[in-house]
Amino acid sequence: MLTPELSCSFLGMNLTNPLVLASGILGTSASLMERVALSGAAAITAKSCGPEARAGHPNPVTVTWDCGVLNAIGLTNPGARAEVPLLRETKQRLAALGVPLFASIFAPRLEDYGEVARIIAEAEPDLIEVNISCPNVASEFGTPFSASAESAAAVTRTVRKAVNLPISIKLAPNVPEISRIAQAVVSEGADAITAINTMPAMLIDAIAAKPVLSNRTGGLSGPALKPIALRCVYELAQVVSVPIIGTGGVSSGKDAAEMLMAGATLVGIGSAVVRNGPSIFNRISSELSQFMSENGYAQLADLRGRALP
Amino acid sequence: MLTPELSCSFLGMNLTNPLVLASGILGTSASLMERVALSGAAAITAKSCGPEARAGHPNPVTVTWDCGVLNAIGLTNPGARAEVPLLRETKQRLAALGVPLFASIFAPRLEDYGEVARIIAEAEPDLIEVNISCPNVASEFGTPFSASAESAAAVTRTVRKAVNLPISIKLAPNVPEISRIAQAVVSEGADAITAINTMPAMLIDAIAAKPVLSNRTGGLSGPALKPIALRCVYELAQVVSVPIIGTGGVSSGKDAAEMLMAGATLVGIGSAVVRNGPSIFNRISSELSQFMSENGYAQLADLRGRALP
Amino acid sequence: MNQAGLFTAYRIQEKRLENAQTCSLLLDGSLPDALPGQFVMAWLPGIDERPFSLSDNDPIRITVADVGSFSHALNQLQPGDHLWLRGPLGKGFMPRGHSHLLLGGGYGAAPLNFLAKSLRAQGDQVGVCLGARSCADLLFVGEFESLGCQVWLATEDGSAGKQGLLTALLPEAQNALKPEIIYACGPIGMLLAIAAWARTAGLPAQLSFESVMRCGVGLCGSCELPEETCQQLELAPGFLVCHDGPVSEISTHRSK
Amino acid sequence: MNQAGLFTAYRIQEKRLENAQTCSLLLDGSLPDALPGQFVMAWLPGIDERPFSLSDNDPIRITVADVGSFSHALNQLQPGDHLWLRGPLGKGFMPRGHSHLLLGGGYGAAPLNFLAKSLRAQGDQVGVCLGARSCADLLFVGEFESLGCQVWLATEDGSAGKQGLLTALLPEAQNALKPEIIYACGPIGMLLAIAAWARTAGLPAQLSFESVMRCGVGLCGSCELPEETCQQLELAPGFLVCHDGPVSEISTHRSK
Ligand SMILES: Cc1cc2nc3c(=O)[nH]c(=O)nc-3n(C[C@H](O)[C@H](O)[C@H](O)COP(=O)(O)OP(=O)(O)OC[C@H]3O[C@@H](n4cnc5c(N)ncnc54)[C@H](O)[C@@H]3O)c2cc1C
Ligand SMILES: Cc1cc2nc3c(=O)[nH]c(=O)nc-3n(C[C@H](O)[C@H](O)[C@H](O)COP(=O)(O)OP(=O)(O)OC[C@H]3O[C@@H](n4cnc5c(N)ncnc54)[C@H](O)[C@@H]3O)c2cc1C
Ligand SMILES: Cc1cc2nc3c(=O)[nH]c(=O)nc-3n(C[C@H](O)[C@H](O)[C@H](O)COP(=O)(O)O)c2cc1C
Ligand SMILES: Cc1cc2nc3c(=O)[nH]c(=O)nc-3n(C[C@H](O)[C@H](O)[C@H](O)COP(=O)(O)O)c2cc1C
Ligand code: FES
Ligand code: FES
Repeated sequence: MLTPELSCSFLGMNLTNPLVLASGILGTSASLMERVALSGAAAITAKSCGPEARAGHPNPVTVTWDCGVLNAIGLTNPGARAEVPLLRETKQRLAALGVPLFASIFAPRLEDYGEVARIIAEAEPDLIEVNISCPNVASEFGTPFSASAESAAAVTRTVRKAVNLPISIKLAPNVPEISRIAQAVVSEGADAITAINTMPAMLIDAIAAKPVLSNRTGGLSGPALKPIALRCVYELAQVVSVPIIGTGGVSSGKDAAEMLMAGATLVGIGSAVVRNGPSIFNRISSELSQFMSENGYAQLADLRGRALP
Repeated sequence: MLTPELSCSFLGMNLTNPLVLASGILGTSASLMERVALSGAAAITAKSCGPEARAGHPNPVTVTWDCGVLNAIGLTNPGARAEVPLLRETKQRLAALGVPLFASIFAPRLEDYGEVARIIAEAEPDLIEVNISCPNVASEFGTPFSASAESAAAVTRTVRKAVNLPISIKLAPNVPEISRIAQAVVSEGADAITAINTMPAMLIDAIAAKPVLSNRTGGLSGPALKPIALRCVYELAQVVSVPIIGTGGVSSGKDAAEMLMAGATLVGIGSAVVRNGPSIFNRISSELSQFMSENGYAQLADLRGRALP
Repeated sequence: MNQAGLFTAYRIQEKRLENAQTCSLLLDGSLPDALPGQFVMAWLPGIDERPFSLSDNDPIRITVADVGSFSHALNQLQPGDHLWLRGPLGKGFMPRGHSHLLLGGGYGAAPLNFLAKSLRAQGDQVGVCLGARSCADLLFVGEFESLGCQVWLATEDGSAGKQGLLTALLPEAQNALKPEIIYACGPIGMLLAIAAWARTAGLPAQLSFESVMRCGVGLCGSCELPEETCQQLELAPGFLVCHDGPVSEISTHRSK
Repeated sequence: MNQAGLFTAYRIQEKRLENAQTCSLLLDGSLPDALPGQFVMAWLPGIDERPFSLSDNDPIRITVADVGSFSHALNQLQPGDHLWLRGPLGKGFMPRGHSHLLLGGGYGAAPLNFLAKSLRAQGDQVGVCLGARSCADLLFVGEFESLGCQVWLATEDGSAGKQGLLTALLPEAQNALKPEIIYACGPIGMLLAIAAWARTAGLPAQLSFESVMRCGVGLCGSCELPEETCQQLELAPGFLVCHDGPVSEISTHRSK
């Protein structure tokens, strides 16, 4: 059996495989991000950071079950200024491994996005992912910018003006037409799309008669999100030409293959580290490699978009 | 232990328990709907019907797994005219059991909703549920009316004008702010809200390198939808005063209790019939009864909205 | 994780021509928990998906009569090709006693082959009556015989066995075998005739039904048996072939 | 369905005062698969959620020192009250050999109680060194003794056992017990001292760490041990207490 080629290029970067650590999972320190890179992630996305430091929500912030993960961490971060040295250190360590670093930013107000992007750009990440879709701060920030093509485009324009680095806009699943939103951000200069963020959800403990998370609502990820993510990526791949970081519920090589077939260029992975730990990246890439050789795919390009009409 | 009271009233109707058969599940014939009523459903929603007969999508139309069901039946129905005698016959049989019948209607164009409602009203169902949120006909009908408060309100106005029967508007989860849409339809005279319909999703078969459903995309229901449905109902219950038929992923008495605690007046059940069959209704109601007595709830009113802030 | 409701891709290991218009596809996997009488939904991407009885479970085997578009596509498959299945689905046969009479019309013989194999494996006495249009349409005659079943044949044109319908074989088979129970699979007309006979003979009867299947898991309602059929067979109304069946035991107490 | 990541509501069966500021809560359920050293996330709706080591698994038991807001709330609970847990989480102790030395500082004795019980159940030799501020702060002394463990005590004020820190007990315990391996739980300072001693003594050592926990399942990164700590203990950087720990064996080959 041929040994397939897993390496791929993304916005001019060369990755050893298509697997990216999704934002918010273990992206809080240089040592952790280095560990995930050493565990087989070909690119690393840092935890989202905003204009000011945030402690995040009180516990409980996460519950997990076979069908997924529900979380409302609440964008815990040290604030953009403090994030810069952390990202610089991380970038240095990852560079030694040939692994690109994606920063991730958010902001409560449109104006802040430019400023946060400008600060973070000082750390020279390989890409800035713009999180306009965190479902867990709506009570503080109001409706996410991912809600409409107009607001999503406005954020993109602001960040595009602020920095010359490649930017990817991270979209939310709870919209009627995700492709309209993607077209709007691409027309404002987004270099890539990350799809998708978590789906707003809630679990209630019947005995407590209360929501389980302290934030009440949270974001659904993991296996339950996979069919939603595949559908979003499948729709986006038909209307935008920029690369897509397909993210949601991928926990096996077969899942990754399906995400690529739906049109993703890279595959984001987050919740799958539960129970498996960072080593899940090595496992998924070897499973993907095995799937490709068993089914006669020599390279990722042969998989990409294969399920599209 | 006290034996709790499961009966409840809904828009003036008296139900023996809060469990309703959701639209599209076994709602295709008088004999099937009678069977489900005999199996413990306190109200029955018929399969959605539209202006013309539809064969629906070719197979495969459904796949199921532990986390849920993905379906794209494609609104198979005989058309409103042919539906009337079917509903009449059903209503007669259900009346004998003291079980109300909810009709369900859809239409490709705004204008058609009034006409379909008028025709269906001839069968004198106890309520007309207005399905503006089927995700499986977008390729034919375009974006569902559930996508915006404006279009949802327009449909509500049309149906409200057309019939004097109680109407419930069935909302979709893939919107940024379901509560805005609910407020809009209530202000146009909706007597109730049904939340939620399935979440647009897709499964891809990696070996076939194709979407599994013939319609490519489908609607996600079952366990994976439960946290999304709970969150939607929880948000709606805080902004509308009309009763909510909370629907999505309920498959146990505890699930039903959680849905009531989120603010639902009735609990819709569909996917849970997979593997269990219609008898799941009897099981869920007895589980709910047991949960209530174990936790000291004498009646449904004591549960309802209990998880709200 | 219950995978029965998702498709699994198998490869065709062997293709057997059972008769002029029917082939068996033997796959590179088994369904250890499957019961005779249960079915699978077979999918060919881009073509269609239809229910088929398991004619064996180890290896998985389905037997397909080329009667139309999808069954024709299945008959075109060759060893090495992929075939996608979800299942096993539905309720299978529930054997009782130690002397069994199996009645198969057309490809209705398919699930009976699986059933006969498992009954013979436990040393039970098995008789099989097969009916078809003509000799060339009969299925599994050799296999039933090599399993050690007593076999009776009926063809409409008399080209093999008794001339006429399968039901014509029943008295003889009953006398020879003294069965404690009968199992039947075939066209609805045949099933109704067998039910009537079983009542007069006072024999318990398990029938395998067909209908149009879509979801295959009890959601869509498309496989419901007509109400009249349910009445004729004294089945509770709203019978779902995919969930309550395909196999169901009908009451055959001498009610008439 | 893996439920370990969702909350289960238990009722408190029994509340035991272990010392002036510490109580054990015994619940109306068991966690048969839980290993000594594993922890649970304990939740009181509307209050907070924190990690606690299992001090026993059948019935479930946690032992809580009243040091702050949440632990105080737990100490107020009474039999019949509900307590919500998710878990067991993390990696527990991995016993080796047949002679074991357990070292507990403060409520670090909690997981050691569970460990000693299971080691004694298989007839192994178990010694326990306990350290605390004063006599009144010691935990489980009686239980360890009634399990048949050899117990050494150290208190900072000398009100019980040797005056000083737990580490002062190590040479004596080693001579008396000749342990093949040591297990320790307590404040980080104590763990570092024990690690250094284990290296010189050339004894394998399994340490149970603490840190701020949020997700408890290896997602959020908040429980990462400081990089310096990892260096001092020769642990791979990026050590997650909830996923790689709480318990981890450190390399104690005589490197220095
Ligand atoms: C529970 C169950 C088990 C089944 N098991 C088997 C099996 O083991 N082997 C098998 O070959 N089929 C079996 N079938 C039937 C199978 O699912 C298809 O209906 C059949 O293959 C015809 O599909 P088609 O697309 O080829 O024909 P279609 O295109 O649907 O029909 C083409 C022509 O064939 C006729 N036709 C359709 N279905 C049948 C039929 N069942 N018998 C005779 N003529 C028919 C039609 O009337 C039409 O004239 C089973 C059906 C069910 C519900
Ligand atoms: C894996 C793990 C296992 C644990 N097992 C146990 C256990 O078995 N029993 C137990 O009682 N606790 C245990 N803890 C600690 C527990 O999770 C809480 O941190 C502790 O109960 C304090 O929480 P609090 O809200 O009461 O105090 P806080 O309000 O958080 O703090 C109040 C005061 O107490 C001090 N304080 C906080 N934590 C500690 C501590 N751990 N020791 C001493 N002082 C502290 C703070 O510095 C502060 O001054 C464990 C922690 C981890 C990570
Ligand atoms: C615990 C947790 C924290 C997350 N934090 C962030 C975040 O800070 N920024 C962001 O853009 N996405 C965040 N996400 C969303 C993930 O990046 C990802 O989009 C989502 O979880 C779907 O992927 P998965 O199913 O592989 O986890 C978070 C997800 C989880 C589970
Ligand atoms: C097979 C199937 C068919 C459905 N058909 C309809 C329909 O015709 N009209 C409608 O309003 N909802 C339809 N739905 C959605 C359900 O009514 C319900 O809103 C959804 O499945 C969530 O509930 P559940 O998780 O209990 O299934 C269908 C769902 C399924 C699974
Ligand atoms: S095929 Fe859908 S209910 Fe039987
Ligand atoms: S507590 Fe979140 S990673 Fe350990």
